[in-house]
Amino acid sequence: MLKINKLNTYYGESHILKDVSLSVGQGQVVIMLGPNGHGKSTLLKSICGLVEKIDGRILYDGQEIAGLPSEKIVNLGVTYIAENRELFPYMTVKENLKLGAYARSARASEKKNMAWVASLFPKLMQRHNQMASTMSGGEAKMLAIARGLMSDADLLCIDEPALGLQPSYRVEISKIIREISKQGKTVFIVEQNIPQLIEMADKIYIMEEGAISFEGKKEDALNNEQLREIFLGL
Amino acid sequence: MFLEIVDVFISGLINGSVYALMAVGLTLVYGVTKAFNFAYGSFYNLGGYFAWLLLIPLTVVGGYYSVFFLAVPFFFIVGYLLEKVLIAPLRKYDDWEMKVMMLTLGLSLFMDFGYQSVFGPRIKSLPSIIDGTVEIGKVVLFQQDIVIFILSVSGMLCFGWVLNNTRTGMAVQAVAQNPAGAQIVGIPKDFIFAATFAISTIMVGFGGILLCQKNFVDPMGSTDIMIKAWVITAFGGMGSIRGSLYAAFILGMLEAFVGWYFGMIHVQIATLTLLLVTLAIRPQGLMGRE
Amino acid sequence: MSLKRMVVILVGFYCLMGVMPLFFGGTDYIMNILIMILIWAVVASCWDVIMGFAGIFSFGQVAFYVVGAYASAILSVSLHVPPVYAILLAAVITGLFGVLVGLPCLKLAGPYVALVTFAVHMTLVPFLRGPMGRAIGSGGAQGILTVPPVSLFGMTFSSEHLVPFFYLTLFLTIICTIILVLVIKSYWGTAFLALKDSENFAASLGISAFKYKLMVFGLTSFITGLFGALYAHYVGMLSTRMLSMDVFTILMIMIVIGGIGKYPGVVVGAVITVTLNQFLAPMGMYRPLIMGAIVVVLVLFLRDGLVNPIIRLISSRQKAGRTGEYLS
Amino acid sequence: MKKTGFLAVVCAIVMLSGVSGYSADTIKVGVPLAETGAYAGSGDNYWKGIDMAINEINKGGGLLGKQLEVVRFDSQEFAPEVVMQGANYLCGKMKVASVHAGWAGWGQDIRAYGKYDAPFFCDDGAMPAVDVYKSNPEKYSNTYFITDTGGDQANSMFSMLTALPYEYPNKKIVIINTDDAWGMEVGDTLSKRFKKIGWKVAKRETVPYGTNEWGPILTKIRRINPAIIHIEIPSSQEVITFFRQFIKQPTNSILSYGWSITPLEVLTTLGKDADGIVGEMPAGMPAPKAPNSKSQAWVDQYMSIYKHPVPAGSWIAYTSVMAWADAVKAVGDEYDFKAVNKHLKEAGYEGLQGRIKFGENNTLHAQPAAPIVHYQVQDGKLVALFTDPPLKPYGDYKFQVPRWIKK
Amino acid sequence: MLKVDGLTKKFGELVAVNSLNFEVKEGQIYGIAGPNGAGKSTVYNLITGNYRYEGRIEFDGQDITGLPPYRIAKKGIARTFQVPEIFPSLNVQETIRVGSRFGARGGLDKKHSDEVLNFVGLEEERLQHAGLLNLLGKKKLMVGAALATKPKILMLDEPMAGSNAGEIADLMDLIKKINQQLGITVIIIEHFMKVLTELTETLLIIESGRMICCDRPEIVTSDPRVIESYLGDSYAEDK
Repeated sequence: MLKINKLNTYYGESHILKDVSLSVGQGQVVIMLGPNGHGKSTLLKSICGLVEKIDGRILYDGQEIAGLPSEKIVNLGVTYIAENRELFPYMTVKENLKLGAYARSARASEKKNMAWVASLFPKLMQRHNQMASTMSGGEAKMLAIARGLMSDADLLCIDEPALGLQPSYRVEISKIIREISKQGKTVFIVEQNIPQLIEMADKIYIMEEGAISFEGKKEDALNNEQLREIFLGL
Repeated sequence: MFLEIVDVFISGLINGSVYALMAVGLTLVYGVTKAFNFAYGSFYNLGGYFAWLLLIPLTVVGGYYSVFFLAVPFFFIVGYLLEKVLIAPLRKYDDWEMKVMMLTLGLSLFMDFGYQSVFGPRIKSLPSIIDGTVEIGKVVLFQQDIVIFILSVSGMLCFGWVLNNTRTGMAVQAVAQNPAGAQIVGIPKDFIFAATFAISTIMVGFGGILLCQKNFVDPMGSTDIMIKAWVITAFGGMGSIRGSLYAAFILGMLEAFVGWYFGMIHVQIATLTLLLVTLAIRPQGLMGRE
Repeated sequence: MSLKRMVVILVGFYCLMGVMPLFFGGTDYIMNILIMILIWAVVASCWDVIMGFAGIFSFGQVAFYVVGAYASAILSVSLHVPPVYAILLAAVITGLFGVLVGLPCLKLAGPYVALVTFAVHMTLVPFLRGPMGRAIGSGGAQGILTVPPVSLFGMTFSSEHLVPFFYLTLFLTIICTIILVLVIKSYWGTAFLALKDSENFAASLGISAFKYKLMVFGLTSFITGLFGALYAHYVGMLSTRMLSMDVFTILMIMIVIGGIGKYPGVVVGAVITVTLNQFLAPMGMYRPLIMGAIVVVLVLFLRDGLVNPIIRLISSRQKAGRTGEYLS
Repeated sequence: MKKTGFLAVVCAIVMLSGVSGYSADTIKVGVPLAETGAYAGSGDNYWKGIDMAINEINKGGGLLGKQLEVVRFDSQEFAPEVVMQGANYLCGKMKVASVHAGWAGWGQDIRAYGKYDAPFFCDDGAMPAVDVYKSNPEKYSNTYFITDTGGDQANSMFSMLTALPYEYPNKKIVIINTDDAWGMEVGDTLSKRFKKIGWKVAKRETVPYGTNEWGPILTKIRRINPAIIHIEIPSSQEVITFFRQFIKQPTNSILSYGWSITPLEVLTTLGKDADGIVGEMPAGMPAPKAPNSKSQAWVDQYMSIYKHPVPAGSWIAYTSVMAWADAVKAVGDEYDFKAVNKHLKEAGYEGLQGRIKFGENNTLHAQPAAPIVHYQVQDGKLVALFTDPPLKPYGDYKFQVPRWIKK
Repeated sequence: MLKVDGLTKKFGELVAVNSLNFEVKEGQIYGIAGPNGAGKSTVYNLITGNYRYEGRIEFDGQDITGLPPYRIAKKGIARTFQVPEIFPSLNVQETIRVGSRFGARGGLDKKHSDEVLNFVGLEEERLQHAGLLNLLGKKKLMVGAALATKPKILMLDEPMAGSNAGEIADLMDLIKKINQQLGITVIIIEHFMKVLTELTETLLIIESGRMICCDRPEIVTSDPRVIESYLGDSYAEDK
């Protein structure tokens, strides 16, 4: 589904990602762990065409997407769900969702997806006329995920879905991600330490200082004392 | 006395519609791209010269119909290129807003004196779209003013409708509110930037054609237009279309009534004082967001 | 730029300027240009300090200049204050005016400051031309035509006696330059840089954004007003045409050529711009055309202005690593 | 970097000094005019007259056997600094033998060019400029005002308006003038004169340039219904828009445009619509038939070159170049400024309409050889009704009551 | 030392901090924890005067309610930021000196600045551009500049975020040193429970701007309310 080969990314003068290679299989849930500020978000942004200077290969469904503009990548079925949500603050929930289906590839299935999203986030739909800027952190995060789903993407790149949320929301988000995965979508999550999410991972990567320092099954990670302590927050 | 006030009120309405026409493009561009276009007045004049060139030396068939028809692609291309060639490359600097102001200031100088060297320093007049007056009771109106009023108000309403009810309009708003978010959902941000410039250039070009046929094509008039548009935009709230519509009519009325009651010489200072006070109290303007 | 290099450049520049009258003392045309270079160099430097160092997008520089000029002219014409005192008073008035304009700007973010200050600029035109201006002695649209020359120690400094006036200007220029360099290179300058980089962090270390921003408004408008006043007594006549976009743009070109925040690049920018403007003047309408094109090209292609790449080229042997001369 | 600064300064000096190619076989004539900006239109009018004169002299073998060479300078919108630069450039650097400016500001120009001795012809036409001259007549003795002052022109307008063969329905006048020295001067003089003979100045409005929306003022005018509306705005746009908005609901008023009738665009834009408006031109050329065949030949020549009627300033700018050339010829040395000035002042010049002489304050006061001409627009053309002084009807041309006045 | 009384902050309808009371004693290391968005950083911003608020804050016996940030800094309260804020156009030494020049006692103290530089372990990078430091370096620089102001109290905002085990140990040593050697009171916001339990004497847990509990760390971490609201089920299971 997604194959990355020797990806390097730069912000101005600083070299963020260093020779990152990884792969995400169809229908899998892959989680990348690692401390903040070590390039996890940059990796997702690079995949989704939101970083200007990248070097390396990113293959999605066998097609090279490195360097494509973000709108093309969205059209191919890859969506980024941002850590800081990036909602449209002066639009209602419904308008935000509608714009989630802006990509040409998503327009046909807009109605279907809207219904799906409504069933996943019943609370959100109760307040579909509320301005995004007036929502609390947890609700906004839900909306961001819901908006991402509207794009009809097959690969969802979710950046810190549960960061800073109360446990009740974390549980809910874990459930939703499980639901998404059941629908056959591929999910690539970047996280710090959410046990509930790690539970469902098919594969775990750990990134430190812009490079992959661990790749393996969740059992391996859980059995590794050092990793447990530092990254899994256990 | 009552009749007089009605007269002044109508004068204010007409002023307001003219100002709305002047300012809406500037507001739009600022709202979406956060680029302040100091060369705005020069594009207004470009509209005037465009119409003059087609109507007088080229005597195009179809008169104003052809002018308006041809203006759409012409100004779209001009505005699009302007953004792509001059503004977009600046975005990579962190003080790009400043640089845009500087660049467009230089551009306006270049364009204004470009007109002078090509068309000469004298003003040019355009044939009027429509002549004659309409009498409603004792009030006499120019048909020309009515046309401008209707076109400008309906243009604004129509534009507002497009912005709020079409997919593209929503995309434009999305970019205005959160460019990064827009990119995430697959809105081609750079294209929207350029397209917004193009649309605003079409609007200012139309404004130029309409107002220059009422008044004149004045090669030096662009600074005045820029300042007027600027005052309205800042007063109404940078980037708020509705705000500038209100501001245009408030200022139009203010001008008419101050001019009538206190004398024309006080108009400019009254307008600018109002602006300064507004900015000091509410820097984001009437309807602007922080 | 290191203090040493800055001083070397400025000393070199002023020495060169200082000997100019030996060659051109008799040519009014060139003396006038040299005087205007000095005046504009300081005014543009002030703009560079407020915009480039303090990071405040003030568009009010020409307004401060004009306020200084008019204040001094009105004081000396209507109230018969001797020009020397009028100039100083005008500078103080402009300084206060700057603080007044600065106050609402402190709360505002980048482009809004430009809006407010430019609104002040625009308001000055109808104010000075209109009845209110006439009431305080601005002479309305006609302006003030009889600003008396400066007399000091029995000598008259005016456009009739260019060489003495040149040295008076040079003297004031050097003093103001020293003040500006001290400001840039002292803890003031560091505070500006810190505030520009991160206002939060700066405040958490005890730097008052309010105080320093207000001070920079006050100081730059004081100096600008001083030179505005000097200019008024130099040309002997004033009109609101000084507020035209042309003057504004020319001042801006100096900064664009010199590079924003690259002091003393702006001084060289002033030399080039004033000269170029003079050189192009006989070309009539092609002058502003060319000036406009220059701005577009420079902003588009030269991020640091014209001067700094040249400096870098010349001193390419030295690696551009700054040493810790601040606060030392 | 020291080198850079040095290089910049050296470049500057080379640039500055390089351009003055000094050649002795031509006589340089300085022409500082507004080529850009708001006054570029009037600058163009003067330039056409000056250019015509210079071409004529050069075709006729030049002056003292040398060709005239024009050095132009764009005085933009007469910012003091620019005016001074112009003087320094033309007189100081290019060492021109005379300076022919048109409208060049409100006195700045007198001070700037007074520093030098080359004859300086200007058309400031406003009292502040004359006041500068009066402050030091010795120093400014090289200055020549080629038209009368605004006050005297206004006096002439007053005489004409009261002499019109027309019975005013009431004694109310509305005066609208610009906020500059010229407009204020004319407005003040007119309102003083009219008040003196018992008229009421029902409204006196000072407007800034760029006023194109006249609704509020016209509303008041309609209520007043004055016998005369006088407009004094030396810029074409404002007066054209005023007329267009006035005519849609006119009052029974004589429209007196004063000098505002002269900008070229007023008639080319309004055409026959403007029929009935009256106005004046100082140091003008009566039309449509010139007073003598010599003048008529000149007018024909002008029209064949520029394809439009003679606007204000062209003829007198032409004449001042000729007057200067005449003085130089008489003196025999273009750089003997003292003698040239003396000749100009004492002998005057035999112009197309007679011998002109500079009078008090070096001003070319209205005189039979350079009269103030009062026109009315008839059939889309300026038709001279009176010349002044002395105020007398011109030719067989008759005043027509404007069509909008209802009996 | 620092006494917070009835601290309340509303952003529009959102109540970010809700009548919070706590007191930090001199010489303590005081911990604040809670889920993201609980209002921890807002509490810092209120104490340092970045926003207006309701309630009262007392420092060293003085009422500092409503003072602007720079005045509070001069009183002797220094802080760091969660996302490193530094001055990219200054170098390390200059940054530290800015702290010294504008800080609590006023006037540049070069000797002290150099000591601070050594203390945080940046003496080798003293002439390096602050923008080119790595994350750890930037954090140390922030701490250094804060120390250069000669504070009485140092407020650290998630100092460990984004650090690996070695770096965390490093930073913990530094914090201990600051507290013990320099005698500076420290408040620390942190997610890593381990860090808090090891360092702090008192631990305050807040959620949605409200205090849940405030006591010695070992007591706090066994409080069922805390486990439920903040640490989550897995923590309890693990225990």
